Amino acid sequence: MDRTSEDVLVIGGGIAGLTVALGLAKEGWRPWLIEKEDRLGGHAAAYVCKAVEGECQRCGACLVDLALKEHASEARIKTLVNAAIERITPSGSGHLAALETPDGLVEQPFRAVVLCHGFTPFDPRSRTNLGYGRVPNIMTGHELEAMLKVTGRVLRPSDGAVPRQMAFVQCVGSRNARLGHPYCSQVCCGYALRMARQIKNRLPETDLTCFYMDIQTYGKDFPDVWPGLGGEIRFVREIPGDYFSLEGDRVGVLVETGDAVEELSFDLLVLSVGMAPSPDQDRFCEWLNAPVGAEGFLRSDPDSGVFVAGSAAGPMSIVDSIAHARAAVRDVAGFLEGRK
Amino acid sequence: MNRYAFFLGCTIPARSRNYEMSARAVAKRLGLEIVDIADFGCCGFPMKATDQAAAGLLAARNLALAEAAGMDICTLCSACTSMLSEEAHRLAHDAGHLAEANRHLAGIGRSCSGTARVRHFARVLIEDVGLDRIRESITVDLKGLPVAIHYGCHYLKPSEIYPGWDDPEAPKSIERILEAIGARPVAYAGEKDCCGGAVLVADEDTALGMAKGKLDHVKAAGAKTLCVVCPFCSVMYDDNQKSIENKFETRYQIPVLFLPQIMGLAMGVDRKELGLNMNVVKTKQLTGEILGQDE
Amino acid sequence: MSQINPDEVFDDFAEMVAAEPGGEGIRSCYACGTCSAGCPVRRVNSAYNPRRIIRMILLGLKDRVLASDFIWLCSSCYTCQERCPQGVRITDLMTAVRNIAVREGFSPSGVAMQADLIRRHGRLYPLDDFDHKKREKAGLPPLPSEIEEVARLLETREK
Amino acid sequence: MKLGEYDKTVLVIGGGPTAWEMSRSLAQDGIPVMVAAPDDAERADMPSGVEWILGAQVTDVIGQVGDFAVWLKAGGKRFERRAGAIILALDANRQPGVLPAGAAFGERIRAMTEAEDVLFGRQGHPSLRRVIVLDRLDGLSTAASHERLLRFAVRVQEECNATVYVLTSQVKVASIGLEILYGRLRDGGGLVVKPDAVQVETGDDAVRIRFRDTVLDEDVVLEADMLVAAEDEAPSPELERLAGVLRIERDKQGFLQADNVLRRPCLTNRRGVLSVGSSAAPSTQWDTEQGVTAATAEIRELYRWIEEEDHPDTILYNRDFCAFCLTCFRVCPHGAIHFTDRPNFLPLACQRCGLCAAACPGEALELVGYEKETFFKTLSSLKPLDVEGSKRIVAIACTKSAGRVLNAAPADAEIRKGLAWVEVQCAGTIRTTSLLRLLARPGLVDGVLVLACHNGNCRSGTGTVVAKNLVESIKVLLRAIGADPGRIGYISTAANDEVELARQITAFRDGLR
Repeated sequence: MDRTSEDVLVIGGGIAGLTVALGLAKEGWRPWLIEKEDRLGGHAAAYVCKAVEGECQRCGACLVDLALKEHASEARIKTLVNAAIERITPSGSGHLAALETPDGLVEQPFRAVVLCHGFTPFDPRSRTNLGYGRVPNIMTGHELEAMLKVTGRVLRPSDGAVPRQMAFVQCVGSRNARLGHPYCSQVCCGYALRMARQIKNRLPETDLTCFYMDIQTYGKDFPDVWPGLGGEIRFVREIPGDYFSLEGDRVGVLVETGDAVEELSFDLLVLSVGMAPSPDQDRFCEWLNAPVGAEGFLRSDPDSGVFVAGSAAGPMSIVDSIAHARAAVRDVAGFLEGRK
Repeated sequence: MNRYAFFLGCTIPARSRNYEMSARAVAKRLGLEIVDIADFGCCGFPMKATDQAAAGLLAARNLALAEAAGMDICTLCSACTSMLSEEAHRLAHDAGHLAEANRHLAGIGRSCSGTARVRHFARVLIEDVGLDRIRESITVDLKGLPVAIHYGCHYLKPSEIYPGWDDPEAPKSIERILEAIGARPVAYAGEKDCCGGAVLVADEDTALGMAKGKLDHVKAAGAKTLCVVCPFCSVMYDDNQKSIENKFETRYQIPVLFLPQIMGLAMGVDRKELGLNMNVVKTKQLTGEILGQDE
Repeated sequence: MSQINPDEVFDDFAEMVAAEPGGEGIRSCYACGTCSAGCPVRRVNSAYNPRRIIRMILLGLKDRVLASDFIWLCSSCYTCQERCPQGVRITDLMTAVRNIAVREGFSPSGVAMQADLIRRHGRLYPLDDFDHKKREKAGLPPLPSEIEEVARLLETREK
Repeated sequence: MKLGEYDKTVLVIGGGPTAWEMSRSLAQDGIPVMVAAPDDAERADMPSGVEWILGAQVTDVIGQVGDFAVWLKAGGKRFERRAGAIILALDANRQPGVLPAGAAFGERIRAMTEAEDVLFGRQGHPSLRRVIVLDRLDGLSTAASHERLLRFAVRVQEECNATVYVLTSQVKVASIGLEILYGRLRDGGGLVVKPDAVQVETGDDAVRIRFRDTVLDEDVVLEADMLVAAEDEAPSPELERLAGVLRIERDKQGFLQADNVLRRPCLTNRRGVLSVGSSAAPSTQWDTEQGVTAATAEIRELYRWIEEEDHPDTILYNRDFCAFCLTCFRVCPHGAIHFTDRPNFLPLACQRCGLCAAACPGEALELVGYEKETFFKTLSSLKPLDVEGSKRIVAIACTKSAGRVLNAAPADAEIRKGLAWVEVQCAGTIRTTSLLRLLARPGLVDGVLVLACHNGNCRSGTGTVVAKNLVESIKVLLRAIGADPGRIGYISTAANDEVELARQITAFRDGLR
């Protein structure tokens, strides 16, 4: 079979899209990789290495850089950044995609489409009781990642001071029936506690508190890490009821203690926001009528050559996204070879 | 200009006539046509705890009356607002409930279709009159009178029965009205806290304790008056202020004014017409400062 | 130190509450604590603890809950209901529990009295001559002393 | 036995659902499959084109991807087969957690596997009013164990219509579908409690459990018809032996995949030896499905790589210097050395970490394309720095981490000031002599840095540790001869760790005398 003529459209240049494109290229196919931003790598490219004293914490963020390195030397992938999908319409046995690229509109038929458009971090503004955007020194986990990655330090947004008391609030936008998010975002315990360990290591004086419902097992090293974690971080199995600003731009929260309600305050409070379906999902859904799963993310429809890989299919870690994308490579290749 | 079925409920005509008087005075100045419907009865709220079905039925009856009169309802009491809005919401969204309600209303020769809209006086002011017209109606400069706002609960919540209305976690509506009439809303801790009115029946100590917390914060914030939009809240902060002072051996002397009373002052309405002499905590000094005279 | 014993557990109590309007969502509770932490009543009176009440109901502690004083402490401010991540209608749930309590013969005198006043007069505060004079003096329009139709409505319903 | 014949057959080790899924997936892709099933239970629904060897035990394996020689024991016979790849697909070994003191398994207290038989087995459902599911309370349950726990609890609710109480310390729902399953449990009347101080008493008519309800802040005593102990997804006991036979890494819990994100989802330290599902880690249904399908993709890719690319020698061997000491064989993390009358370096298995060359006491080995081509070239191209007072640092950088950071940094970046670097496939490649040669050029080289990957993120697994120890030993050496140990340094980093790497390189530079 002449593989060079078998075009596959891979939408999204995050870790899943990169993995799928690389896998298909290795199989000898000619995938097109479309990214709307001006760089590949997606969310994970903005995440920090969370190693503590030379010991990897298994967050997997660096795997994106490895994929990017591999991509740079893979000629069989046609990569378009700053490119938007205008529309996708059925054509014959495949799909006709109109791509808005920096060099103008391109119309190209594809036999298969792999949706790797990823997720969108939950926007805490949509739950005003969280005080985000209203109360100073409340930030999201993603903002903390970026801060650590770019500056290597943790500082209060309001005055650039080093936080002495810091708190993480888990499950923000996850495990939330009211928001229509009947799922655990899977990554938040991992990223929050890994960052917390790194911060504790760099700022031993800083007290860390973690408000949570259930701590999820993340990474193979969890059994080694978890038993000692209580010594580094104060775990409080309560979700705060109210968030407000106090003297010196400290963040106040009200917390149930069992026999009363206590007011606690912190220099910096981090909302461990979860994953929500990407806003792009609806368009792809409409164009390709891809099925939506119980959690509200997309599912593959192999019969019509529509595949979903990575966090477009549901909340998952970088490592799981890679697994999912590797699996998708096999399914896509199977489809192209005319095999179920 | 629309006409509104003016819903007073139980407490206001008997216990908070100053609220009714000031609201009528302000409505007149702003050209709001409010119509009294003699048959309006209890909104149902006080029956909710014992028998919510019966409570809903009382609300449905009032809604039926408004429908028959072909008018939307304008309320003053926040509890009435939520009870009536909640029932209106159910009647409009739950066909089975609508049928059930009509089955009972038929027994007194009435019926409803669930179309009557219910809004609080303050909401009508913002949505139908508009802040510009309110601004134009001002004749007295309040010189940035520092006012603490108590929004209360049922004025905003449950938010699902008030689509398109104020955010319960960060309300702004009354603030905007007060700014429009030249007062200065002052932020204070516990702004969103409940007055405790609904607990009064079950446990007076708890209720007074809740009201005390609010008065402490309001005093600390240096507000000259506390602005309310519900007679229950007024009962807690105004009528009970003395007993709170005695119980907790403290002193506030914070005049508690209904929103239309403050608006009336800015519109140059006479103290008596606004019922300001009926407020429990004396308001003379406050109005004196505002009007620059001593009556 | 009190202890909950097997004989206090009624397996169908949660079902009973879930069947009452407002109680439907009770089983969605994760016990995350958002409700109790934000509760303005609880800050003044620690006897009131919405999360604890929900847990008691889910455990089936029927008598403890229905005979308690604490179910009457909710100020129905809706703070918890607005915030519950699972969409449990906690304020409505308290109303549901109170209704059940009343039917099972537990209710504070004040609450019963209010309901009775409304049944008889159609108003919480019937207007007497004194009120009418006051209103007239204040230039307020006259209102009927009682709304007899309300009584009829409730009677026809109870039939 | 001899090597050198390419065979595409994949040997799948395991006899349960995972092995079945794995072989079906491979068979679908037209890849010949041979299953070595430890148990001898016949399976009716065997995928077609799959040779299923029952009661089989793998006793020895040599060779490399595309060319493995495998010895099997089955039916009392020992025989040899050939395979192109080997996939470990044994299911988890389910072990009940520890029961509270005083409680013992019996009629009313059962492990979950046993309870499943009793409740859903042929004899039909006994009528139950209340069932308590007791999970381990140390927070170390996994999404895998809770997927099973929740399925069980929901089934008890729906089929025995009993009230279910689940006692656990952390509800583990971090896998697709589990939160919804947890919702089904609650909607069905199930109650999840996170208790303290659990005690169990068994009576003839019921089992009583006493615990502290942390929400009520009160002790609760519940009575139930049955108490079921949840089970962990532990590694199959076979795995330890197989790890020895195949010379592959295990994680701390004993699963056949090192705790290293570079190995996920299905790789091991040996190319062509894969592990999937519960052989690799505690796995939910979703994990296993992804692992199995990803492994199939991996096999396809490997075979294509074998067929379409040429595979030159990776290690140059000088017999004259060889002491036949087996050091290279021992240190090779990838099982790429097959020892006959001499070490044979298997090009398809070698991952070019160079650990063997670095460890060889006689320097009889050399990693192709490294020492002469890059290391000495860089060294000879060094010119003294013209800038007054500036310090020259020569770094040997792992290409996967520091190499990538340095290449990405602009030429005038602080991090690159006075820095020359050599990229290596793995920091383990570095020889003592290379570093000493650098240190012996004080005029030209002020400081020497070894830039490796963080521990646990090393491709070869051990290269990082080897490099770190090497630097430590040289520091000792320098001290011994009265030289400045501060001239050599070790920094571990990652491709996305540029800020921290820059900080540490600057600190090292500032520390140079």
